[in-house]
Amino acid sequence: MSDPLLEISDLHVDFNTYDGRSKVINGVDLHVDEGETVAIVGESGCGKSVTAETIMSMLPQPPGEITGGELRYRGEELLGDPPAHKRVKAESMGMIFQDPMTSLSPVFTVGEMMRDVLTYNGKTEVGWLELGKSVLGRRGADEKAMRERSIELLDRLQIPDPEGVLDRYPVELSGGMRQRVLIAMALLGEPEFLIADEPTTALDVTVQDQLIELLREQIDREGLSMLYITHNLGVARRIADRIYVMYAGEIAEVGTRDEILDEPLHPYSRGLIDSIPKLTAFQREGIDGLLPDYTEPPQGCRFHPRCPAAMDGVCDGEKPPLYEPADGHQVACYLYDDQMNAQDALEVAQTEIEFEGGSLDHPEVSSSLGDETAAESADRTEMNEPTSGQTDGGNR
Amino acid sequence: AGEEPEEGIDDDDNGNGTGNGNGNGNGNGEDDDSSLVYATTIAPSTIDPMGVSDNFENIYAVNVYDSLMMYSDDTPPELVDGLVVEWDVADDDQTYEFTLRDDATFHNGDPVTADDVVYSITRMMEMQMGMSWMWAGTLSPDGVSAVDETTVEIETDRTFAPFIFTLPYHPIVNEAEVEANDEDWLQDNDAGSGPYQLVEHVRNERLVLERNDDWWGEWPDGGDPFDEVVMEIVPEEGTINGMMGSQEADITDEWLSLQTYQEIESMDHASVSDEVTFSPLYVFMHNQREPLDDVNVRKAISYAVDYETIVDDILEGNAERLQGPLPDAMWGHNSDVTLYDRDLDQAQAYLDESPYDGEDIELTYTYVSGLTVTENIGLLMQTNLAELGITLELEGAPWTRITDMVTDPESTSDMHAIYLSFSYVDPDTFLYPAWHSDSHGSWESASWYHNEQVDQLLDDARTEIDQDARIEMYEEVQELMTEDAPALFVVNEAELYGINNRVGGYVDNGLVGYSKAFWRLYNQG
Amino acid sequence: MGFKSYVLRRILSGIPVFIGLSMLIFFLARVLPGDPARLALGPRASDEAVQSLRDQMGLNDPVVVQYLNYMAGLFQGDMGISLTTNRNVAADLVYFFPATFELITVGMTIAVLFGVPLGIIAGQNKDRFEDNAGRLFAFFGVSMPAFWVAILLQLLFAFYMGWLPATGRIATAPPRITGLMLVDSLIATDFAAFRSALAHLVLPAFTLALAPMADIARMTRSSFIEEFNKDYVHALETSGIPAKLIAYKYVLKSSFAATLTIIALDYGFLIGSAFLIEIVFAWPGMARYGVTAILENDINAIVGVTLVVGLVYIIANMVVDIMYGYFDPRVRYGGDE
Amino acid sequence: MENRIESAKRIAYRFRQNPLSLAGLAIILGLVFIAVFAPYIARHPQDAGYMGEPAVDFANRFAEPSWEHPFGTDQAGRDILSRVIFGTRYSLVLGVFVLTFAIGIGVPVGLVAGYVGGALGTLLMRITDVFLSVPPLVLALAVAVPLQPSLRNAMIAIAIVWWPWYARLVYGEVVSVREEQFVEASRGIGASRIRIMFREILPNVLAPITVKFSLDMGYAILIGAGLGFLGLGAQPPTPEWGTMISEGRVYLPAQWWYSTFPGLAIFIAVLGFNLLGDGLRDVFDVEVK
Amino acid sequence: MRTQDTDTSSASTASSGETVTNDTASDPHLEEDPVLKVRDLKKYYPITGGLFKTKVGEVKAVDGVSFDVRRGETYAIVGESGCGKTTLGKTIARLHAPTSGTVEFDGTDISSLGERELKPIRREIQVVYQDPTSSLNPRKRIKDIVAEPLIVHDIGSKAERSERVKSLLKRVDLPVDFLYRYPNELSGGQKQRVAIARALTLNPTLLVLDEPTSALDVSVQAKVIALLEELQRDLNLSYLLITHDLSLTKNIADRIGVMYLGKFMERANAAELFRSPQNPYTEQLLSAIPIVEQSEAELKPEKIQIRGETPDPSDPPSGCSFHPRCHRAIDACSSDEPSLVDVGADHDSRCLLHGDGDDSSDT
Ligand SMILES: Nc1ncnc2c1ncn2[C@@H]1O[C@H](COP(=O)(O)OP(=O)(O)OP(=O)(O)O)[C@@H](O)[C@H]1O
Ligand SMILES: Nc1ncnc2c1ncn2[C@@H]1O[C@H](COP(=O)(O)OP(=O)(O)OP(=O)(O)O)[C@@H](O)[C@H]1O
Ligand SMILES: [Mg+2]
Ligand SMILES: [Mg+2]
Repeated sequence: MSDPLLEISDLHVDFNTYDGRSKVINGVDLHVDEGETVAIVGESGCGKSVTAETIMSMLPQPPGEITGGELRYRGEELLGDPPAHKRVKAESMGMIFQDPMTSLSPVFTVGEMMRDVLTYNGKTEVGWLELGKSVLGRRGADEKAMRERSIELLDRLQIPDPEGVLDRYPVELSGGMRQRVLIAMALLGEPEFLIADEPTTALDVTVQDQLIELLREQIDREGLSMLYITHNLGVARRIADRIYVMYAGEIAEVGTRDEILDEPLHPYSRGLIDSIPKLTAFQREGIDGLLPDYTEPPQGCRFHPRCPAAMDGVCDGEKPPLYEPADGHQVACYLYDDQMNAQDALEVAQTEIEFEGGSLDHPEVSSSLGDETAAESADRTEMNEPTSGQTDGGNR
Repeated sequence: AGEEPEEGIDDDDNGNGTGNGNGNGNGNGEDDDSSLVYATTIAPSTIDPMGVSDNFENIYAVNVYDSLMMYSDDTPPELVDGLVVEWDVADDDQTYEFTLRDDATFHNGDPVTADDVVYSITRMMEMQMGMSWMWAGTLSPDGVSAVDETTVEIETDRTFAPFIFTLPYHPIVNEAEVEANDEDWLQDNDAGSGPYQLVEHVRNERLVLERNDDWWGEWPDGGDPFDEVVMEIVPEEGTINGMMGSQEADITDEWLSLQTYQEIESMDHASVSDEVTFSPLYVFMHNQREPLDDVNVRKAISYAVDYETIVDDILEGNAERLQGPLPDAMWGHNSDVTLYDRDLDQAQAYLDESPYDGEDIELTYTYVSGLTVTENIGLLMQTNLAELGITLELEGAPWTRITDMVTDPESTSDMHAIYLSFSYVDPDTFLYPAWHSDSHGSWESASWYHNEQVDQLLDDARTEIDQDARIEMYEEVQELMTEDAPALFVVNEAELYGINNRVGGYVDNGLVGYSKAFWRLYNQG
Repeated sequence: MGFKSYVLRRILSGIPVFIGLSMLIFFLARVLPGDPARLALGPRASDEAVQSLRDQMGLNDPVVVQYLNYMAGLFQGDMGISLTTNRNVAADLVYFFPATFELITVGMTIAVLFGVPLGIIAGQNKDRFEDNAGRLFAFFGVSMPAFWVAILLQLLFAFYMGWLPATGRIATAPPRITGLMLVDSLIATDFAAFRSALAHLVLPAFTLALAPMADIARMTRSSFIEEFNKDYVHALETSGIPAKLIAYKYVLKSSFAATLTIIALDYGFLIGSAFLIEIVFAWPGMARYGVTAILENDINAIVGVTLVVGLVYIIANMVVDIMYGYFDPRVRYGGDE
Repeated sequence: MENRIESAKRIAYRFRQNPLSLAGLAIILGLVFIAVFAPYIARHPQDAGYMGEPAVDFANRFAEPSWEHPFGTDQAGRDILSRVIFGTRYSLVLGVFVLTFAIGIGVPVGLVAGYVGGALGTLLMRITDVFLSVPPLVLALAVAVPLQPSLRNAMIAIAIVWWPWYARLVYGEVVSVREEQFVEASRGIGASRIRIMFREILPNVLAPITVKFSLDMGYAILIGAGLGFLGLGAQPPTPEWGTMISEGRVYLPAQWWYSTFPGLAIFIAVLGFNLLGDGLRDVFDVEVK
Repeated sequence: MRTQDTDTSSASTASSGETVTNDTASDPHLEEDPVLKVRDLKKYYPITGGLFKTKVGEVKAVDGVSFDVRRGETYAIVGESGCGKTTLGKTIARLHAPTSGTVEFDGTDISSLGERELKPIRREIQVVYQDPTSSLNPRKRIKDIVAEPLIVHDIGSKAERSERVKSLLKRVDLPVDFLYRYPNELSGGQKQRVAIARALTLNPTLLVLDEPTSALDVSVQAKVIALLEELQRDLNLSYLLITHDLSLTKNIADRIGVMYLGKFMERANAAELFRSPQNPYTEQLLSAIPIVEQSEAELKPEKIQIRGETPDPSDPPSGCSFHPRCHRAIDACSSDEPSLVDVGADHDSRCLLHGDGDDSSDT
């Protein structure tokens, strides 16, 4: 296998806060291959954005501090070399942000911003004279070409009246439109690697659906690689080739889309997926407890205090290594300690979890389809049982 | 004299100050010596001669306009002829006849005629502004007529002995010129015949006067008179100080603080004139309110105040005790009346005679806010009266509020520190408005003093033309009043003016306007 | 909503405020003690003279009638006669206003020209020496009483050093055209006068500028920092736009919009300080005229000065709001309140 | 309670982040101490009119700063340091009075205008706008004139000028808090308007009010001193700082100490409140004008 | 939840056939004696603008909505952002006064009651909001937040109130030592539990749940929903659930109203709606759901190409307001306004394709 496009190994990021030093990212390994779309999923606060910020060198420092690890882009190590990082970022990377409301400068027109991206993309320095001209809104000779290029791109993103949009301010656009403009801005610089941090979370399902579609198209068309951050597993399914499940600053599990979503190995991934209301069924248990306090993270597996399958003396010892029960499907959980294959491991895990937690009542993973009525009746019986004792308020 | 200021940053701007007349656009700025700068913190509200009222305005008026009579620079001042060469009063004591001099011309060249005099008096009485109150009830336009080119007859409405002493404050204007222009014209131009003429008026900044070579009067013989006089309005005292230091200013006004005068005094090239003339300071006591309605209390207080400290420390010696109600620069002053001095035993004795205990007495002392001397006197009196057990509260109030307060005995404060000013050189000017019951309700009569005998004497003195008889009456009034002690006759303050040593001929006789008779000054180098 | 409509609405909205202000001031002035007629005529005037003047001044009419008459007069440039100058207050204001206007304009210009770059420098060097020094300066600037600074500067630069004139406006005035000495001297090509006017302006204008400068620097700094943390900065960065361009084009424009509001506020502060500063520097302007009027209960002048100050401030706010609308289109669209 | 301590710690932490605000706090505590114990601190309390005991010593006028009179003496021979010390009382009282009054009027007006809204709210805010359309010092001057100059009247004048600032601040805050769902939730429970305004909304706008209070203390002291300086505030012999500067200005430049030290006192007091206010602004994370 | 016999729906499908519904008492879709009876409810917001802030138009946020909520059932309202869901909920809870139409609660028309007469009703209808952070006063302790309804309605002594608050906390599975905490010391899920406890304080009959879980993480969301279900069962609560999560409604709602620009596009029994969505808009919504497990794909309609976004509600398209985005639009859609048409038992839909809705009364 050739080198991955982007590779993070053993990344550690700390934050200094008033109640101490929080070790947020704790040894993350991650790679994105050429032409691949990779998703990071996980609950709010698990460190997805911090990872992205590290890659884009926009981590606020202080309070953030990268305490270890490497970040290689096309084999070039960037963390120790800020100028190179800056250059690579300007030349090859692009980013789409979560909040379309705040990710566009409110005081310039869409056209002005796009023009600047086209004019200055890749340049790291700009003279004062040039700056003055730009501030005064002087148009270059290639103004027309740029405008056409912008219009073409907006058009490709199915923005109605792209000409008109160029002369408008972001306030005059709807959320979906702004998000498209953001995507257009990110694509304008012709990056080869794109990070998208929850770009569709704020949008309606229908709009979200359209945007994902569009993004997919553009990615394929340009042959881009992408790191897509989301907490919506459904979205991850639609866009990603591979998925990283992140928990409390650690990678819990990684595998192909189908491996993760249909055959999750890590108890956390399984709890997460089960918690989602699905057309087929809906487990109402969720996961007990809260994300740990980063200033005093649990020893060993950071998930173990909430894990129904936690093993005393094992899980609270060392941080679990990544096991690879199936090729490419890695999981950081001691349940997979022996070198068994995925199917067996799953079964073991199944019984373990049932044994320990008693409530993780998951339908057969391998069976393709749950019978709807069966699922429903399961629901009903489930409901009739007392649900007391379930609380996510276990932060005591 | 005339040396360059030590710290000029450039030729046109001599160090501190709102510039100066030297570089002015009149073209004669090169010759420093011929220009006199009078620097003042006060700005005129009007320079219409019939509107002028305060000292600055009157300085302007007497220098630019002639009047029928003038005052000499003696102390006490004497009446001298102005535009008049001869005057007479008929037996009815009311009809005056004035013969005008024939060589007087206005600044535009017109001769000064009897018609101009009639017009001026009429204008004054119709406008009802400025000094016109002096002649209220005495003069009406009907009584004034031109007998011929140079003769004016004035019949007063009543016998008013001080009348002739008021005339130096009646400027004569050029009828033709005033009539030909609108009301405002006199604010930027003059229509006078006086020794100086107005060449520039920059509002709130300066008035520039130029010597009138055609003036009928005499110029001083000790040296060259000043060709130009700049009345520079410098609201900041500190600036005036600086200007005196750098010799940009020659004469200051009388409103500066003692400290500034001290500094001027210490300058090699300047000194301070400190004549004690007509600035009596009284602390009025409310004669109609308890406990001050008791003469014993008033006397007790009169004996308690430490006048020595007032004269020596607060005023740094620039004052004399006031003996009775009249300053002794005024003719008719009675130098035999009691001079109250600090005597605590006396004070206590008088207090004992009254039904009051010192501890019972609480008084309010009101002074004009901003007048530090009166404030300091209040502070001192606090300490002095405390020795009798009397509590004194100080209250500063703006002048307009004080004039309001004293219109009614209810709102009049227990004690008011007020300077009386004179208008015409006649004891009447001080005595009638302050102590006659008919005058109650004005700022000059804040003690609400009432004594039938005094009232009668003051009335009689007004209708008696004979000077000696009048003096007798006034002396009696002073005696009676000193006994009544209706007010603290505190001090007669020196009016201080900073003046450059090069200015010769300067005499302060304490007269409004006439104390700055520029035509009597000269450059003595 | 278009920009034009926004501008128009903003301008129209100033009118009721001005009318309200005129009422407030007018009725406030009517409760002044002391009879303006008597004040005008001096303490020795006769009662008849006072009464006839009262009639003439309309002081015997009901207050509402007086107000309406006043407003009617106002539109014809008649603001009543000043008791201290005996001139129409309108004429006085025309005479005195340019001096104050020149002073506050130069003051504000200094404040903006120094305050904004100071703020940017501090903001770009957050928590470093430049920033700490800037913050300290800002605190000192807003905490020093203007009239005290004026006295100190006067002591230092005028009295002890003798470098600059202590008071006044100019040595020799050029012919009056605009009433602004800097302009008039240039029109007259009298460079000596220009230098003199400038020399006289330095201390008062700097004194006046100090507090707003500090405030503007503080505001620029914080809005600059705040803007820098906004998502769009990162978005632009990742789009490959050079940092300098982001800082001085994008961030500056946004943060300047925020600074503008403080500028409007400081403008009011500055006009207020002028009332103190003009006294100390004997600056022959409207503010000193106003203080004199206040000390002498000169009603018409007080009303006139306060109205003009209010009007200037209202207009300044309007201009700033319109600029704000220009800089930040959100204001135009989000529009109201 | 534990959480109380926790949040106090949080505040203390943020406060400590900013040593300048600690300095501000120290200055203000110092001022309060000086104000309270002025008679014991000042060497010549009677020079400041303490206990109504008049004490003037004209023989010792204008003594230069010395060990006996570190700030020199004034034109009546009074110890300027003692007067400056007593002046602390007037400035603090002025500030507290003005702001208490301003908050007492402005906060309810802002609450009503912001929450009740409607014609009443519009009217209130229009009135507020009118007051805000003149710079505070200028309006305070205009208001002070008919009241006659005195410290009390200066305080009243400034207070009258000040309340609209609080009305506007509170109005702005209320308008944003009003949209918060807990306000609606309270309404949904059936809570009365008064209850919602004072029990739900008010606690949430206290932070900006507190910050503004601190910043405005400085500003009010400045304006009070400005009025005193123009002769419209405290009258001599009250040892109010602005008034003292105004008195001393007459004696410049020779008696430079007369105006300089009271000015320094104003500067320090205002600086203290500004530093503290700025620290509070960081702690509460609010922006007020 | 799912208390009624599911079979009735299939039984009545045949009988009602294609008849056009009427939003009156005779409408078979609308039951007798429901807890909540909403008829032709409208809520318009004025739009002001221009120089003098005059009214220049209005947003028809809720534009003629009728439905019933039965005792103990969960009625879900789904639709895209800005379609008027929240407005509908708030108008029903009388946080807004309706522009027209009626809201009958337990037989009383509450649509025009004044604040005083409303007070007793307020005890019966409670709202749980989307954002747990903003719906709790950050300056109050949990105990005061939960006790507030008791204080407002002046119920019980201090001790009784405190008892009640404790039992409520227990009821929503929160530890008692949370009593003295402030909201910012709680996690999102915990805050939402507090909000629910507050809503339960007065023993309400109907809870309006406005996206109660959409601000929460999935694992937390599941538990909150479980709690809500449990409470409903134990306390016989009726729920009006507002959400945009179709998968969620499938799992917990009894009946569903699909809303678009202030109007219902489709109303149906939950199972029925997912089994055979009739309205093109519902189809689009379903098709756009991102699915997690492969197995779900079977339950989704064919992938439909979706275009456009929700139009500006102040200027809705003519005819059928959905037609510009509709994949089945015909010419008539841009001019004719469809009305709700009965398309099955307890199921109606608003689309011209169902035949003409000429005599519909819900216009
Ligand atoms: N600037 C910062 N200062 C202090 N702590 C931070 C900072 N940025 C992030 N953190 C902490 O790092 C942790 C992870 O944050 P991050 O933003 O990466 O979460 P996330 O997975 O992106 O969550 P979400 O889905 O809510 O966006 C959080 O606990 C957060 O408090
Ligand atoms: N107070 C209001 N004044 C004016 N218009 C309003 C108001 N509240 C809501 N609207 C408008 O009414 C329409 C419906 O709003 P509503 O909040 O009910 O939608 P929603 O379906 O709840 O949306 P979301 O899913 O985003 O919460 C929107 O266009 C909104 O802009
Ligand atoms: Mg994130
Ligand atoms: Mg909503």
